[in-house]
Amino acid sequence: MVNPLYLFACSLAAAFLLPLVDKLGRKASLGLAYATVAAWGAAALSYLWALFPGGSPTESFGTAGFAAPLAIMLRVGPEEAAGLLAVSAVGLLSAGAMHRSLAKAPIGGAIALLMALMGMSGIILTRDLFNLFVFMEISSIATYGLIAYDDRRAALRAGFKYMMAGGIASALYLIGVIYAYRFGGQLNIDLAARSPGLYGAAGTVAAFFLLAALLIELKPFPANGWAIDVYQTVDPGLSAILSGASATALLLALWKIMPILGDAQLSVVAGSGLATFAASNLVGARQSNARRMLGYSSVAQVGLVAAVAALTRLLSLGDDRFAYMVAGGLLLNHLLAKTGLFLLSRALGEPGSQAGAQRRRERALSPIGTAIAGVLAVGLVGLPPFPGFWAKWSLIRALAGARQWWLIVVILGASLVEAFYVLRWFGRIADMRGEDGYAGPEAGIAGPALCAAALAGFGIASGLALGVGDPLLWAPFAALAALLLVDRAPGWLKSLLSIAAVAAFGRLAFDRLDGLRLFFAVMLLGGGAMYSFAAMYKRGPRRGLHPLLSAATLALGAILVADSPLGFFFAWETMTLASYLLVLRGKKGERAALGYVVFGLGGAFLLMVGLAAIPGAWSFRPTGGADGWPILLIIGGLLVKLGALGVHVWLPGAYAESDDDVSGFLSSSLSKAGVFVMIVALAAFGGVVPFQALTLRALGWIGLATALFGALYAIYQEDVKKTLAWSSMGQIGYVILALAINDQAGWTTALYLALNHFLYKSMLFLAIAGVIKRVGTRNMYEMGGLIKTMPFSFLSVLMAIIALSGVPPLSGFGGKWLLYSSLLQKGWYLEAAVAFFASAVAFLYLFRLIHTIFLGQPKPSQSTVREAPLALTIPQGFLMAVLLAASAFPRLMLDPVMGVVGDVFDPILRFEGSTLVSPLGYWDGTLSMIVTIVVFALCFFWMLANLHNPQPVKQFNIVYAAERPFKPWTTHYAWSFYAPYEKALGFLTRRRGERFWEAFGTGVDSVGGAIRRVYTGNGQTYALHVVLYVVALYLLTGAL
Amino acid sequence: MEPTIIGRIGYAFVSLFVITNYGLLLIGSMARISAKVQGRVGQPVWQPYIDIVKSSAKRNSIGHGAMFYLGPVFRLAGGVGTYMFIPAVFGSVLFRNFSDSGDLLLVMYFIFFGQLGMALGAGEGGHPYSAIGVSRGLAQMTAFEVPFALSVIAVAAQYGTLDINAIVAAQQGGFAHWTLATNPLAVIAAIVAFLGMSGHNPFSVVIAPQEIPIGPPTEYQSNLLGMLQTNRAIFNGAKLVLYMNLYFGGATNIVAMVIKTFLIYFVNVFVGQAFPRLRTDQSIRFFLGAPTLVGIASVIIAVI
Amino acid sequence: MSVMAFIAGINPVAASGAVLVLVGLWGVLSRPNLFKIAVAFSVMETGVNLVILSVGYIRGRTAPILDSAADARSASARMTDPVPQALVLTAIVIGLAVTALMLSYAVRLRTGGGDSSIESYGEEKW
Amino acid sequence: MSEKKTIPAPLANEGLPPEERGLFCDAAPREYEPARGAWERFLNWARSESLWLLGFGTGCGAIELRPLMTSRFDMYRYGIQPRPTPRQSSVFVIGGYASVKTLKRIVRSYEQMMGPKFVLALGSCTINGGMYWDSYNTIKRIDQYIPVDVYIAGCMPRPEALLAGFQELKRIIKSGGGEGQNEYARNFDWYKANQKKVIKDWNMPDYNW
Amino acid sequence: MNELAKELAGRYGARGWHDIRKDLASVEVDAIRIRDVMAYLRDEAGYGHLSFMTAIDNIERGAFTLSYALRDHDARRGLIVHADVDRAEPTVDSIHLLWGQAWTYQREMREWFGIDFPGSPRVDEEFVLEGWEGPPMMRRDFDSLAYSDATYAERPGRVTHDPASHMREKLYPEAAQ
Repeated sequence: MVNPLYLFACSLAAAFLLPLVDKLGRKASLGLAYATVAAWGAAALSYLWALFPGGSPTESFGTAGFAAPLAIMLRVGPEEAAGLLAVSAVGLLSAGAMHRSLAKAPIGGAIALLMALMGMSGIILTRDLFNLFVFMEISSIATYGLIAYDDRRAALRAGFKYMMAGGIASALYLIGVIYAYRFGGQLNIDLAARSPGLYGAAGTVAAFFLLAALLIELKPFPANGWAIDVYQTVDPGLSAILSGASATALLLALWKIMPILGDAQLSVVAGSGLATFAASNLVGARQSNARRMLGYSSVAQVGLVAAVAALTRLLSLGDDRFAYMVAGGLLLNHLLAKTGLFLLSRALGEPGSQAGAQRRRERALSPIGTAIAGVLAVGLVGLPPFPGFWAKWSLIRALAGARQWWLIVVILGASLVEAFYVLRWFGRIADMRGEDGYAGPEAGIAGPALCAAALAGFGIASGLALGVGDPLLWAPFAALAALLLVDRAPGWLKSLLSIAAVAAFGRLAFDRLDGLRLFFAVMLLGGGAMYSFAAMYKRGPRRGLHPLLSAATLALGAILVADSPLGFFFAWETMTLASYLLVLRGKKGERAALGYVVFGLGGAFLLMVGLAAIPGAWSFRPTGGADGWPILLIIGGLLVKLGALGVHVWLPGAYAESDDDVSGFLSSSLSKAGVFVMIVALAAFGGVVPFQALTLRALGWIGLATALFGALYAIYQEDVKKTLAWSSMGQIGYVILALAINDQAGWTTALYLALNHFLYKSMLFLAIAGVIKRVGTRNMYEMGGLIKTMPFSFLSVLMAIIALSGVPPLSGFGGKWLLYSSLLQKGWYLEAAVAFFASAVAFLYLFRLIHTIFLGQPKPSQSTVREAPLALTIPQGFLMAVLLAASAFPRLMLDPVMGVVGDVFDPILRFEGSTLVSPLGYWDGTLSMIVTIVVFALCFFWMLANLHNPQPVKQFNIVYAAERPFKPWTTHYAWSFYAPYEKALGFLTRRRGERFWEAFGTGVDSVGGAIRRVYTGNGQTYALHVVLYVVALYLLTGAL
Repeated sequence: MEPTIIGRIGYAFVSLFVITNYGLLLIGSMARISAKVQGRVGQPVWQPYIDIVKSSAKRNSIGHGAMFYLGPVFRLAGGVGTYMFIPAVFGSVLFRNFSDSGDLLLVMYFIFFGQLGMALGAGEGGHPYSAIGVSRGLAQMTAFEVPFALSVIAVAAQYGTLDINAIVAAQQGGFAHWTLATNPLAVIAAIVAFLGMSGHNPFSVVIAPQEIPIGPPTEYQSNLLGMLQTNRAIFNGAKLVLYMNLYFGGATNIVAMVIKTFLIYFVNVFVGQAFPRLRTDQSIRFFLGAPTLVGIASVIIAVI
Repeated sequence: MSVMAFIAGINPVAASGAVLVLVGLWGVLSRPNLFKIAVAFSVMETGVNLVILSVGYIRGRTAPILDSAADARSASARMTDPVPQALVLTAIVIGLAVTALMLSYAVRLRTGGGDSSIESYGEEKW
Repeated sequence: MSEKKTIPAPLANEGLPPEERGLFCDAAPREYEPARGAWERFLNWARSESLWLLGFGTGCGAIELRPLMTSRFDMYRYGIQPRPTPRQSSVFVIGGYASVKTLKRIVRSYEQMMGPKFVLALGSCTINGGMYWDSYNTIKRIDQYIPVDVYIAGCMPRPEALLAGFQELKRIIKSGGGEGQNEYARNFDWYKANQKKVIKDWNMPDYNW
Repeated sequence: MNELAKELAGRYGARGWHDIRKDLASVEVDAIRIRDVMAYLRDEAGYGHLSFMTAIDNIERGAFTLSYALRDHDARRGLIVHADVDRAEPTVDSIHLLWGQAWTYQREMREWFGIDFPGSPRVDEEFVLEGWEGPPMMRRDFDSLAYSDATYAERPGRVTHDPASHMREKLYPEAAQ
């Protein structure tokens, strides 16, 4: 191993040489500086190389060949090596980003940069308390210099505040050092840790001072206003260094002194870290200035890492490996994502200092830039496959193991807030992109790109390290990457590739799919393939659509084949991620996507805690004796995903604002994933649910309320996609209700309903996609009379709504029959009545849908529209055929369903020939189909035979109270179609759910708003915060 | 003796013929009863026949499109089909129809078949009044289905079956076994719902002749109108038979059927003559109020 | 222990250091003038340095210089602890650097047309 | 059942602006051959016994329809009942004087009725203008504009007179004389010319299907 | 009353104050000053309500006489303002900005008498007539009978009687002779 002293010497020498070399030209001098930083990196790599594979022990180097206590010791262990690498990598990336400014500014800038990085490296390496102080001061002073190097006024302002806080911290640290020396007799940390003097009352105080100083340097809430001002105002490159490298170094310093801290102090570290994480995220949610927001996020993440490090020791969550994995993973995630984002924020333009005013000044990013921003933002919030995801999983699992539920709540709650604002920011960036604009990537995108790549690489590595090695689980990302590579190819080619990918996945996964999984695979994978085909209906490459669609489809498949809790959760979050991006791709998808992903993540967090709390959860064989209540969390999480009433607010927006074909995919395929997991979970744990009867009944009522209110909301919509979205919600409500019945009849119903919903909702969405494409509007009242021009779509919608409303003889009636039969059989009479009401209400919106679009008065401007494209009509034709076959021969659909359910329950329903018999009644689908067809045919011929001199007339040939109509658009009764209904029952649908969540959001927001009043912008106030923070910390330490 | 399939079809036609004529005469006689209430002589009992002949004999007609023509076909098929799925006379092979296709749920949902088709056909007529009428009709339908559904659930809970034949069988043995006697609340809820279902006053806002010229069928004429009139007879008959089966002990012979259905319908007309018309929102609120509570009470009674 | 004994037990150097630290802190927190803040930090540092020295000082011993007063063998018994003094030297240097930077910041803020009161530099907030 | 004849040429619909012509049917009315023999007599009997009149009071005479409908005179017993839409009606009762403005609506409603259709003109005004003989905007005889089957004189005629008129109409229908629709189609150009002579702002198709 | 009469006379040259009843009077003004008078009456004199306005064809004077009926609901009194406008060139200022409902009356008078009210909303649209092409039909020089004979087909054989002589003839045939 290289003695790190040489590196320090090297850095110092380079710093002294720089002014000289600068005479040769700025290129040469900067080259020297970069080379020095790179040398650190190379050395760090060589350390890692030496340490990891061979497992060679940690090596220590003493100054001047002595050993402690006579010399200052430098230690190179795995965390040091990794930290050094991080510092130099971030340093290099930032230097690259700052290159232009460095070249313009005096050479002192480069020197300061070099010294700052050296100082941070020193912080990482040294094992000497006072030396630590020196390095901290070196890096601080260099940073002060760097802040001012490119002459930003705002940075000067912030820098002064920074100095004030830094000055207090260093005074505290010095006092701490000297008393640690006084009582411990040692300056070397390792020796001091063994000295008993440090554990007396006075020694504790000394340690406290050290700790307080380090914590202040780590920018804890609320003593961190100065830091955030700095993040906001300085060169983004420097922000990256501060947020990435400096935080890494200081966290390692904290890690270093942890051995000398007592439990109370560790608790304080954990508490302060968590408080910082929570509060900073809350405040961050209020920010509209990107860099300030990133600053809050940085502070929050660092707080979380510190807290995790402390908790690991405090609660004995795991060994060092665990700490590396979780704290290191979180830190790595933060480091890469934040560095990339800060560097990227340069490409967004210089924001003004006042929040709010800068939004207009932000520039749109190129598609590549947007993609990189996406990777970084998604990585930051801890979605797969990035390191944060794995770290969070391990952390929650460990905390659940230690039964620290409150900590879980705080961490996940704050994470959700962070996800909210980070993704809000990303959504805004994504929303600014031009439609299929081919702008080249921005200058300086390489740094963020490298960060993104590293993030992905480390993520994959962490995943593999945690044992998620199943290639099928990674298939979504493979498909995403592969299709992104050919993103410029024509759409049809990508569609075919997507279908091929799905087919290949299906082939590979086939052996692992049992009856239930095969049943869902038809809907999930088959649906995905179908929508990939339908995606051809719009011309052009439709950039980004196919990769995401096929990733989402494969993620659904991965959910089916996952065989471990982590594997499942990985697939689940992958699906959330892909579908979030799909929604975001929609024209006005920004807001909707945000709601979608925040609720999706919230649900996923519930799911995660539930999974973590049940040991061996994903075996999904009925387990006895386990705690039952986590299953409630799992059910709760799934209800969010299914859009149950109360947590449905994301649903209409997401389904309505995504692309028209994507909406269909979300509604008809993706929603079934939740159903699948619900079935699996109930199958495994249905027996151990606490208060089983009550819980299931409550679940049933939730489903029922979802069904009813979904339908009620749907009838008032003017937007056809909103109508369908609410309708989807309602239909899923029936599925939940049927599942809650929890016997053979109920589950048969649920599966049958799910499959049927897939069929007819696909038909509806596909047909409506064609209509929207042809008429160019989503408002139903702007359509009308399209039956003349789009008869096939009409037929498709007609069959779909007959099926959906459950009118015999189409297969939808089977669902209704099954539902009522099983409800009555179970004795849920009131539920049956409400379900009946809900299904009657469904009639309203269905008729409105078909009437206002296809019937009534055509608009003259739409008199020449053509039938929908073949890419849409072919799948519809196929679905129609399936629907008809399933209607005439219900056994085609019910036999497999009952086969699946038969494994779990004793039979209640059975077939006698073509008659389905329940204990209460019977239904012969085939016979009723025949009777209906015969009767219909007879009536039809009667009508034909009796028709006298029919005269086809035009749209205005109507009896109009002896007047004539003048405008088709006012003659078409479409707007506010159910006004009387709203008058009578509108009070039921005043958007209480939305209002609740809005109030909740406002509440959270105003907490953030209240908290951020702390940050007055006055340096002295900040200094006072620091002082008060220390005092509070002291009191707390004493109290604990 | 189980008849052959040909035989069953033949029986079905006979049964249909009977119910058609009965339904027409019922409408005619009810119109005459209404006239008596108003102090008039009233139209001849056979007037519905003449009207249908006249409508069908119109020399020309207009059509707004394929669905416009199919609307009455759906409507008539819905009426006939509904009747076909109900056993009209208990124990009679002749009037068994095709009730082995499904139970009560099939009938309840098949009622929608004709209404949906008719609404679609009327929609293609392009007349705003049609759409307004349908809007009102559907809105009102959702409301009166609630007490009806509750009362059906009460019946199903009480007899432990959804099979109409079984429900009738359970009521045999005299008046005391009728649902009317065993669960009068269910009958009340159902009868109130029937008022809405048949569109008589006070729930006639759907067709409101002076306001939205008879609503959905406003563009229908000639033989299409004739089909609608025919359906009115059959569909009414079917619903009455269903009610009789569920609540009034069914019928073991055709005479009992005629008497019972006549009386059920009479209640309906009687109320219609005595009340003014409600607005849509009023009738929705009405149905979801007291009748629904009565329905819930009937379910509770049935369960206890 | 009587009050007097307590007072006598106080290390006067450390006490004056502490006082200076507090004075400096008070200056930092209450004087809005940028230059006065810099001065206050200097005062605070001086106080800290005194505290450090107080730890190394042992009554009745000589300065830790190897000369006639103390040779190498008896050094540990007769000299004060040299480590804090070494530390103080470093701390003074660092403090000097920080003070210099602070003053240069203040000057640049002033020359940029700004106020010399810190209260007028609160543009970044919330 | 009537045989299909040669289909007349479509109408020009010159009263409509070009962009509206596509919204209205432009077929010309045709004559429809009656059925033959006893069957037609049976149908005519049915038509005469089921007179549905258009509930459209075009003038002050419509007030006489109210006692006719209600218990005093009870027209239902003769198979007469009101219908709210011309599509379903077979008798058009012109309720007295017809101003030019009303005439336009009368023509439109008449043309929207399905054949066979009958017109019963009520009151002197429909015969020769009656008291509006010198009015600047009241037409003086309705049969210039649509074919009339029965006139009922009087100002006002009593409901009894109306009943007598209906009986006369029934007689005419039963005798096969109620062919106003075919007459209208046969003399369509003449009727249309008369109508257009008085209706100056002709903003509807030439035949309102 | 007389104060108002004096005021009007002094300000606008109004003349011919005439007390029809205790609570109703009429006055004549020049048509050219009608808007000023109306504004004064509404805002100063308390006549807040325009009950109606109409016109009379005084063909003998060669003038249309416009009548504006105003009402002061607080004082329970009414005032009718007459203004003559030249029959050959009938143009009057519109008062629809004073009373919103006035434009309907003005539209009516435009159609029936041909009096123009420049600036009044929709004043040139049809009011009660549809497709009327003749002269304004309420002018007294419009011959309704001639127009009717020329336009509407007549049923031959119609006889017209003077009701008085006809009834006399019927009831007292001997006296008639």
